Amino acid sequence: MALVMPLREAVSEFVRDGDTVALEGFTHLIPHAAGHEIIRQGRKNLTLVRMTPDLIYDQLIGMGCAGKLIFSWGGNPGVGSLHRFRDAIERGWPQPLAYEEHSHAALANAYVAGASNLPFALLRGYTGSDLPKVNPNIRFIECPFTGEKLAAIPSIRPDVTVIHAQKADRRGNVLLWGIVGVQKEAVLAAKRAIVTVEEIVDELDAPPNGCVLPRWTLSAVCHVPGGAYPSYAQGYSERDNRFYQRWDAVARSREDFTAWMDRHVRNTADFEEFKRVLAETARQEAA
Amino acid sequence: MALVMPLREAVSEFVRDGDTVALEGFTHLIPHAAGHEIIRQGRKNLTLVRMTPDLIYDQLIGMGCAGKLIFSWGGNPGVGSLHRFRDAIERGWPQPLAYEEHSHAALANAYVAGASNLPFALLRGYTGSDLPKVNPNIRFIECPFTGEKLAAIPSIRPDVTVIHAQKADRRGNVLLWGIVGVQKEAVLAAKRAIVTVEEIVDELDAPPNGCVLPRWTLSAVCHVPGGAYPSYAQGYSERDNRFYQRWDAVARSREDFTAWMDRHVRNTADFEEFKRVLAETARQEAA
Amino acid sequence: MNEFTATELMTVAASRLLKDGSVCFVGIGLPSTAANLARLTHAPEVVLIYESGPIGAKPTVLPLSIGDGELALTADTVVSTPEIFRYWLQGGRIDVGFLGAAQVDRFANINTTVIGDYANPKVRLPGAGGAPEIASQAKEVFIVLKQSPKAFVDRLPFVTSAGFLDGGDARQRAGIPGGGPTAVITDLGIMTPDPVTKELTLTSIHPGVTVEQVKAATGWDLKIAADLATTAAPQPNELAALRDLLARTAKAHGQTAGGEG
Amino acid sequence: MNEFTATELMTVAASRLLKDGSVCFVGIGLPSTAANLARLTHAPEVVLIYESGPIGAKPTVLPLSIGDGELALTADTVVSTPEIFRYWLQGGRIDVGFLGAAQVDRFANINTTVIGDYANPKVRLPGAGGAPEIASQAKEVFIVLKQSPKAFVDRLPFVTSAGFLDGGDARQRAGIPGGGPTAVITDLGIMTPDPVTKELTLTSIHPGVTVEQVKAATGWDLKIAADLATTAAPQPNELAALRDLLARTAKAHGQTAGGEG
Repeated sequence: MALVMPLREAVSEFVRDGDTVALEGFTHLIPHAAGHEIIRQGRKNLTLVRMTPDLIYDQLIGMGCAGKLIFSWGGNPGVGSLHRFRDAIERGWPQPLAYEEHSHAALANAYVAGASNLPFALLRGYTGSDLPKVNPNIRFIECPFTGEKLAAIPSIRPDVTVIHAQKADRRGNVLLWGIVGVQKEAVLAAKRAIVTVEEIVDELDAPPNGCVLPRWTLSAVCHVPGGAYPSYAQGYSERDNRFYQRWDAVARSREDFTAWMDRHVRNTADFEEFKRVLAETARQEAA
Repeated sequence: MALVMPLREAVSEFVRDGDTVALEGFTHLIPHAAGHEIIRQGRKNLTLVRMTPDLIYDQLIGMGCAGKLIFSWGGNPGVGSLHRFRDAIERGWPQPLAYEEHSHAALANAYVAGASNLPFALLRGYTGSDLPKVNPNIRFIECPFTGEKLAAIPSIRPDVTVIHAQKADRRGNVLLWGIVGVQKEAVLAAKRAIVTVEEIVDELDAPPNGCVLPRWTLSAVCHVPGGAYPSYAQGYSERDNRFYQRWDAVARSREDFTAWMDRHVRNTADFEEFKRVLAETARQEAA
Repeated sequence: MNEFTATELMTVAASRLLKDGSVCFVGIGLPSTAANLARLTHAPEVVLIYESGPIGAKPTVLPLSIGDGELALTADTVVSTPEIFRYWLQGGRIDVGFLGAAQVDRFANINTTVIGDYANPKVRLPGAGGAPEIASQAKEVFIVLKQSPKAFVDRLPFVTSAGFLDGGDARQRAGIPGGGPTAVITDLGIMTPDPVTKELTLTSIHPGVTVEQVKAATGWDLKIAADLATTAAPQPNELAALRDLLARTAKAHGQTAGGEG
Repeated sequence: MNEFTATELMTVAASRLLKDGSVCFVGIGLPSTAANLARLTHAPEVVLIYESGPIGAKPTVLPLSIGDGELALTADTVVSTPEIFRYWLQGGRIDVGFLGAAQVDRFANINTTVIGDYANPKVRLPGAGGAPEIASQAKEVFIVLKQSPKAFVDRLPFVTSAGFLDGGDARQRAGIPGGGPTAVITDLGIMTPDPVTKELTLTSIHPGVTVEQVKAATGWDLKIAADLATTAAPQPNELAALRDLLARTAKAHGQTAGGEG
């Protein structure tokens, strides 16, 4: 089992057309490089799951990779709308996008339930909200002791979860820290898991009770420094807030979006080349 | 709010007759000193909750503090029976002890449910076991999506939880590490919480994502170095395995037990004096 | 009176409502600005919790996203997102939920989901995020947004997060645990729910604003309190703290504000 | 043949069943000794998980309790006890549950609760601990205990943890996910469930032990496999590793064995 492998091989081997795929990361550690590789390899009809679909999901949706989206907040953080997400929902471009919508609390619990091998998540939730009226996967059950009514949603069990983390050791054990979001749960809820990491080290040096994913819970570990860009990896990089702002203009029209994706993602070989071409674009814009 | 206070005051103020009390700690960080103080102050009719009732519960039960026990494994780890626990259950001494018995998985989930303000815990559990036949608080519900049968038990909501931890800062924020068991959940599930700590420091220096209990979740923080003895605090002390072995002889007869408790706990003022008298006993036995 | 902007006044007015020592679940953007201003002025012991995981965050500059590293680095601890929603919010440990909104109605219900029909949206908004459970489980809720007829609507196309539903005791009857919105703070004034009907009532108007202006910016016939107060103008120390905070933020990020994600 | 004890043989025989690379949920005492012996001999990549929280523990000396510091210090990480039971055991990530027992019956059901009537116990045993869910959720289960008529009983007073219940497909019909016990290892031999009836059958007898001895130590009419094997005697390297481990443990603790708590 060659756990540590190039990202291209990992996506080729472990992400399949029609899969339910969760790329998780809560602002921090969003696996952009892996998302690009899924686009490059032209995956189709994916059910994408993510609490906060952001730029990488805008790209996956706009490039026609997604048939369905399960989410709880879809926007460009601090900037505004996700134009490709909206275009897909409002006008069915490039193809209709089915979607199942939840609250953060519910989706976070649904990942926990998935990691716990439970068929559903139980929460006090959705009281007074219209969401249960439009989502048949929000149901209510009674406590067998008190009779209280509680919300239930199906657990999330991705075919494959993809995350970005700070470190792996040479054997493939992974450590992440800081804002860890739902990544551990998303990995443990999935059948397969790919982790891109900032660096591969001899010793993890995990702090006591640190967030470690043992190698035997993972399908592939890929060394992709900066692979969260324009998101960030605490201790390694800063979030590129300007990229998030620029994305608003790039994604506003179908044509600009497609041209940008062709140039920066489809016609680049990997994340290294993406970063080189992006730097070139920045120099041209500044000129 | 004087959060940092002597243990005697904390027990006096926050542990009341008839309370449901959880003293938690999974081998590591068992709050023995606090348990002794509850005995010294003569609390009665407590409902004691603990996954692994061990020596400190043997002492509380034998001294007549407990009316009921909720537990999942009651023994002297690595040694054998808890004689006072057995005497109470088998022969009703010093008074009958009601008990509600679960599995570890169920009780751990019940603390999680309590911390989550849910009325019950949901788990795949108890299949094929006779425990549901003797415990009416084990029920089964159906998944509203798949129809699967899952176990449910009431959440644990102690009136007061007591734990031992490694460090607090001067404001009362607490850090523990190593084998953290269910302590965080037990504290967050409770109305009130007392934490004894090895040391009080200027800065917690918690590792990223460390197990921290913010001061505003606690009722009292008490400086009791070694307060887990004969259990241990990683980084501060070792478990006294010999004490666990000696306890077997001490607790075997009602008379020896009572004499030992009088000498070492009831007639000592505090944990410091307990340790002094215990050392004296050891010298006498060695002589 | 013109030495501050309407947004500054709104932010200061919102920040003042936050009591020292309270535990506040903070949305990004205006709520985060107001909550941090409170922390830097009258409420140094306020505890700020962000849904991404930081507990007790004390950012020097405002976060642009809900998951900025600054929040993690300055927090007492950082827990997982599931833990935030399970142990801390649902656990009943939040005194104040501090929310923004795209639209509110007269009973302080919130829409952040859609304009138009859900299945055929005219404008698809980002969605619920953490708001439904913050709105239902925090002991009280502050809502901060700019006032306009598009934002203050007679009838919401979609109730994302519950205020007082149809008013009166509808919220209680629906079994919603938290106390609900106690203030809606805008650039024009402060609205609080009527103790009985729970209808939002203008109880404080910002200096220099007329009642007619507020009514014109509201999509229903807004109730005005008989004893309508005038919001105290921002004090020099409040303004200085706010401007310093925003200047530090702009310098650090080259950008202001922020959203979820 | 007498250069090893029956307990040594039992421990070695149990340790051999653990495949390299498997993920093993370890009970304290004999299971922990056998699992660590496996790790120190033929299965260096075995992953040991203890219910107190350590994942990937590699103790140099045996733990006396389920929560020894040595387990935490040598583990890949230490998680909370709820997480162990929720994400790791119930999550379906355990290949082998390695259990001890006070009593077993012919279908490898386990009693650790009570001798006599539950409400009026003759002997109150410690109780379930983690065993009911380990027994039901691990992909397979090994049980290790000394064989005697008191331990191998025709009818359990209480089924704490399920083996094959009444035999045949009873376990499957009860909806229990894991595969159930695949071996009961004692100081006399190894019993494995019949593929169809699931009744424990003596399939390997330890060197120097007679079938009559095993039958006499069993409280029911024990089935004997037609092709009864003889357990291979411990190899010198196995014995040396076991004795070193126990010597290190005794030196460190002044004590052997261990239990939950």
